[in-house]
Amino acid sequence: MNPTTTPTATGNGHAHDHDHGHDLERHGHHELPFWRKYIFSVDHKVIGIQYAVTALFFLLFGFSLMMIMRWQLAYPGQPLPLFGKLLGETAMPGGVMAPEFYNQLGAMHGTIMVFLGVVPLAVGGFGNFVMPLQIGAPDMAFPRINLASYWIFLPGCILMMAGFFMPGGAAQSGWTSYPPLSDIATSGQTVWCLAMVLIITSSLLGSINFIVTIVQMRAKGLTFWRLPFFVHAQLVTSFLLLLAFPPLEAATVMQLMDRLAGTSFFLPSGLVVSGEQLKVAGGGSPLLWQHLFWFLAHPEVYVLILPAMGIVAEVVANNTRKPLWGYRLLVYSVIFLGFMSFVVWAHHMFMTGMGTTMSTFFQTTTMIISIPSVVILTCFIMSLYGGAIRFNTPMLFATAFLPMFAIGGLTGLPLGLTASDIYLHDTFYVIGHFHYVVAPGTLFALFAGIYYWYPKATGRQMNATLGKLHFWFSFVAINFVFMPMFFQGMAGLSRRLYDPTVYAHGRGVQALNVVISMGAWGLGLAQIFFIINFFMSLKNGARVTENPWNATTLEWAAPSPPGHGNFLTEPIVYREPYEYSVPGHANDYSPQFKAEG
Amino acid sequence: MSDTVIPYMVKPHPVTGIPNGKFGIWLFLASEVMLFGALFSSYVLIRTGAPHWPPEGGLSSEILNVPLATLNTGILITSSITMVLAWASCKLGELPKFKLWMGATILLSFGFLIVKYFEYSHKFELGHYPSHDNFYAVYFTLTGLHGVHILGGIVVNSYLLGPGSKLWATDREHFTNRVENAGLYWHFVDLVWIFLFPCLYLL
Amino acid sequence: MTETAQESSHHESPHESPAEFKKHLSRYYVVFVALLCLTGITVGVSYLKLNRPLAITVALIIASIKAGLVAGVFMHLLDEKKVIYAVLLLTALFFLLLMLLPSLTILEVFKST
Amino acid sequence: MDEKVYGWWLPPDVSVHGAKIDQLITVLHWFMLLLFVGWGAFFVWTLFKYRAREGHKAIYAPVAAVATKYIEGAVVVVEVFLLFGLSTPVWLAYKNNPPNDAEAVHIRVVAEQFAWNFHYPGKDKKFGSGKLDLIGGDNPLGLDPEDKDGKDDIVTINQLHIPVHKPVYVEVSSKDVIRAFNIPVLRVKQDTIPGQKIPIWFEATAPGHYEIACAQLCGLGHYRMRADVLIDTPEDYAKWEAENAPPPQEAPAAAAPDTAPDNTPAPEKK
Ligand code: HEA
Ligand code: HEA
Ligand code: CUA
Ligand SMILES: [Cu+2]
Repeated sequence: MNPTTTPTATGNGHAHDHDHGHDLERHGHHELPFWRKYIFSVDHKVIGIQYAVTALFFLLFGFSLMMIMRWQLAYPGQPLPLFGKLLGETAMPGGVMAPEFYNQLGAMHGTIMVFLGVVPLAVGGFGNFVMPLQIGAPDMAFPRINLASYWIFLPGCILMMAGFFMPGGAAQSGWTSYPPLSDIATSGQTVWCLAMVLIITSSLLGSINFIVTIVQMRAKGLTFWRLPFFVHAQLVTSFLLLLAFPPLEAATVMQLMDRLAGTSFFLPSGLVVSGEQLKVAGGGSPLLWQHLFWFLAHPEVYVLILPAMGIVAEVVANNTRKPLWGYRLLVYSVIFLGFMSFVVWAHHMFMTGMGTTMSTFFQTTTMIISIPSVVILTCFIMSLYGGAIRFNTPMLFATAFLPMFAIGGLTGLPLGLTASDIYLHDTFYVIGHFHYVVAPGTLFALFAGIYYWYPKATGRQMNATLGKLHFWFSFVAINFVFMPMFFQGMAGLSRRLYDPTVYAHGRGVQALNVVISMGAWGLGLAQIFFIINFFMSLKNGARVTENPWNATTLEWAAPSPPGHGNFLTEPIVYREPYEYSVPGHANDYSPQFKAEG
Repeated sequence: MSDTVIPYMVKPHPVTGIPNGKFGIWLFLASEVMLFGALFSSYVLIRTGAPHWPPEGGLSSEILNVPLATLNTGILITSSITMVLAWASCKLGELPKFKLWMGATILLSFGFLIVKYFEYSHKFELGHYPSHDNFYAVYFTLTGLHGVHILGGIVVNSYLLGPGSKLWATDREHFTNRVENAGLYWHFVDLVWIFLFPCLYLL
Repeated sequence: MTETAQESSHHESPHESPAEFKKHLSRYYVVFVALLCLTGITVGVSYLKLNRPLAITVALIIASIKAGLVAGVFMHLLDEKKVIYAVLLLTALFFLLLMLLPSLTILEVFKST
Repeated sequence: MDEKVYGWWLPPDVSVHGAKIDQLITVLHWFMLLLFVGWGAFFVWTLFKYRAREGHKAIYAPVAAVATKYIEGAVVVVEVFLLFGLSTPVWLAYKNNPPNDAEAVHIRVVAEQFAWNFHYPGKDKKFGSGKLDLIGGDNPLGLDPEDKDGKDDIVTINQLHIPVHKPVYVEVSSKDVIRAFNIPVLRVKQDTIPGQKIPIWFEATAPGHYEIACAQLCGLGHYRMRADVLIDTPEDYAKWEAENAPPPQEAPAAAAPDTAPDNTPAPEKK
């Protein structure tokens, strides 16, 4: 490759510098007004960045909610210093958190992290930005639908936030919003439902776009078995979103009907709330909601993890300088995983009084679904074996993903077996399980992705020292947050408890709560390295050429940052995605897009 | 808008054999299947769990207005064929005929909504709101959501009849594809009704 | 991208002349009439006041035939490309799961009560 | 209550079926630990051995990893064993073998925001029927005063007495929202679904005073929806039953919560 190519080359070549760090895109012949270029842009890269920035904001926000909650858990009933008074008398009377407010924080943390944070970043952000580049497409198949997708998503987010300002506060029935509790909750729940309808709709538009783009718009020579693993992961993810989200949309509509039109889809007859008979027709089923919710929400957890695995695959292949081990096996595994994720949902409902036939069915499918994960992890570890591993920042995060996901995944097994779930269901063990997969798992993979593709998006490298500080502090802190949760769960501590010291078994593990909270705040501090790095590098990061990591996939054929239309010349694909260290070649990498390799 | 050329916007992809739009609309319909699937599933569940259906006793055909619904079924079926003919006219290169058939489709859709309006208002006069019991809850939710889909169809079809038809002058094939896709959506809405009608009114 | 519809490819048979295409139109009318008849039949049957299980079976069979006609002919599913079949197959499968499993599970709960 | 019994791992188990659950949990965790440590060691060694350094090159050809196939195979085998060998039998026993009516103690549990009502059938072993309209402050279950089956019923709030070494058959339900009836030391957990009565059964193996927790978010008082469970010796249980049985001539208002043994001293037996 030719390192002298100007990093900012575009078709028309007037590569002048914006010094305000907004040079994410170059001008075309006809100058588009600012709002068309950066606000209502149809360019997948701009939309991807919009999604990513929105999502990062919400990750930070959702995390902040949790940092406030962690005070109450560590020091129940003590006034929160500094911020306590700022949050108002209803939420924190006298600076002490009210139980309602605790529940709001919990429900909103879950909702925000999942639907406004990780999915928009992993799919909306990385999917939009990277996927078209990796398949050599000039843009998404339906750029305007892509635009619509973001601009339906954003009002959804804003509406979700508006919940906090409703009388009675935001939704407080958990992110799972189980009726009848959610049906009779305050109006924050209505806002939650409406926001979910918008977010789901946006997500559906996005997934249609992704699938069509991946199937129809691959560059010449880019066959199915030459796609980067990240693209496979996005494809499966899109199918999950496409087919699993609509039932939740239907359920949300029914919950809205229950709340606004007085129907009883989820309300059985004969409810007595605070001594008063509830005046509804009744005859509904509270478990119906759970089925529809988990029909989405189980596939949803794979929506959280699959793009993360995709990112890890890219970063691992690039930094081990050897082909991914078991590439086809990986692809088969994610397809199987995606497929199976539709038939395990009721493992979240073992304790609802399920009969033996159905629970045996669901625990068996749950055990089956853990096998492809084992295979995937094995492939990743075997990919490391025999490599020449470069430990740069993205690689650190990607490497840490593996054992962290392993802990999260392994602790899924006792939950998936009905007998042990009797004891562990709805304890902090569950919280520990899924945070290991979503936080040091997915979140770390997403960090890896940010460090890895940042140069492509901005034309500049992020600072390596700050990156390593960010990694090591986060890595240590996050294990202090989530590891103790398993012990709390084992001791029988229920989740969603405003004051765990009410119970004797809670007092037994209260000391751990202090450790966890310290860990969480430490984790919060560690993010400062990242935030500084993120913004500083926009201006001060070292400029890069189009392929700073010496990578092989197509996104590295486009200029950094790519202009409108992405590629200077239509890319042609000559080989498999991860041809690193091919014997007999001068370079240790043979890009897909180079004929001679 | 931009100089980016999206491949297979109009021409079918050599491998899949279809253009982007058609693939997109089918994926959209797949998600719609799951949306209505969830509602039908809820209906089945609530119904099998109920001691009587409808809970207030009697038969659904006595509670709901079967003749009106039959009329509406006829209207929707007719609108489906006018929609097909509108698309066929495009294929045959006859824009005026397209406008005729498309206009008919839109009129029929309004007809459907008007009949629905009478049905609904009659129920409201009797004081039968969705909250009355789960039968009405299911009835209003399902037909309501279906009605929203009809409205969506009207919007799309009106666009194709009006401003959208300018595309005919520059790119006939593209326009024809759009009509076809709108048609697929419209037939799907018809198809949903084909199940709604017996499930809600007759059984 | 400015060819006319006549010369353009058509998904059923790429180079069909308008005259040939016109011939196919008749089947739309046939389906239309069939749909109307079937509607009449369902409504008619509903006046027979059959017992519930039978009535449900008959009505659902007729509805399925109608849906099949609409999907097969109006939506050209009888003659469609593989990708679309694949997507629909997947959807149909998950649709079935969605229809069956919640009811099965909850009814089992009721039974055990 | 003895705080020392609660540590950082499973609390003591005082139920008959609990040992099987504990066994599964223990075996599983050893298995998980083994996998994790095994893979982890290999992983760390790999990271070290194959770090990029001067003169070291990556190997292009995929290594033939036979061992991984065996490991994956072994994982499958172990999982099948866990599934059908350990988990399913426990669950089936837990769900399918209700104690026979004569010997079991029947109790109904009705949850509400935010308390647990326990309803005992009394001497006649028949539950009095309840009516929705009768539910009120002093009659949380809406027991019908006309019903003679209900005359000797005992109703308590937040205090569950059960005899040791005797099967207990509990039907849980809820008046308003979903909750979960959870007794960690008995390894019992069951969601309470409004509109349904879900049966569970268990047998305690040692007397003692423990806690019932609510394990499903049920509103702002979820955290304090705590109740005591008192596992009594047969004598104590009989005594308690006798003390709390409503006087035969009195109206069933005697079952009202104000006279319920809310603050009877908890018999501390160890
Ligand atoms: C990304 C998200 C994600 C992922 C991937 C998973 C993966 C799995 N989950 Fe988890 N889960 C959640 C997110 C996730 N989960 C969430 C959010 C909840 C709670 C929701 C709520 O109630 O609020 C939940 C809850 C949950 C429950 C319900 C618990 C309860 O409420 O009682 C169950 C039960 O079966 C379960 C099971 C599993 C299983 C079997 C897997 C399997 O797929 C895991 C398979 C993986 C492995 C088996 C690991 C393999 C390891 C190795 C091969 C070792 C290698 C070692 C080294 C590298 C060192 N999960
Ligand atoms: C994707 C999902 C996700 C993620 C990532 C997290 C991350 C975290 N979660 Fe959460 N959590 C949930 C999903 C998630 N959670 C769900 C679904 C629940 C259940 C809710 C319910 O009960 O209903 C829950 C519940 C939950 C509880 C239990 C509450 C209870 O039951 O009472 C706790 C307690 O400690 C907790 C803590 C944390 C912590 C400390 C993190 C940390 O790991 C957070 C780390 C975050 C970051 C490191 C932010 C990084 C971002 C930036 C630094 C932005 C930078 C910005 C720019 C550059 C612009 N979470
Ligand atoms: Cu009651 Cu939680
Ligand atoms: Cu799950």
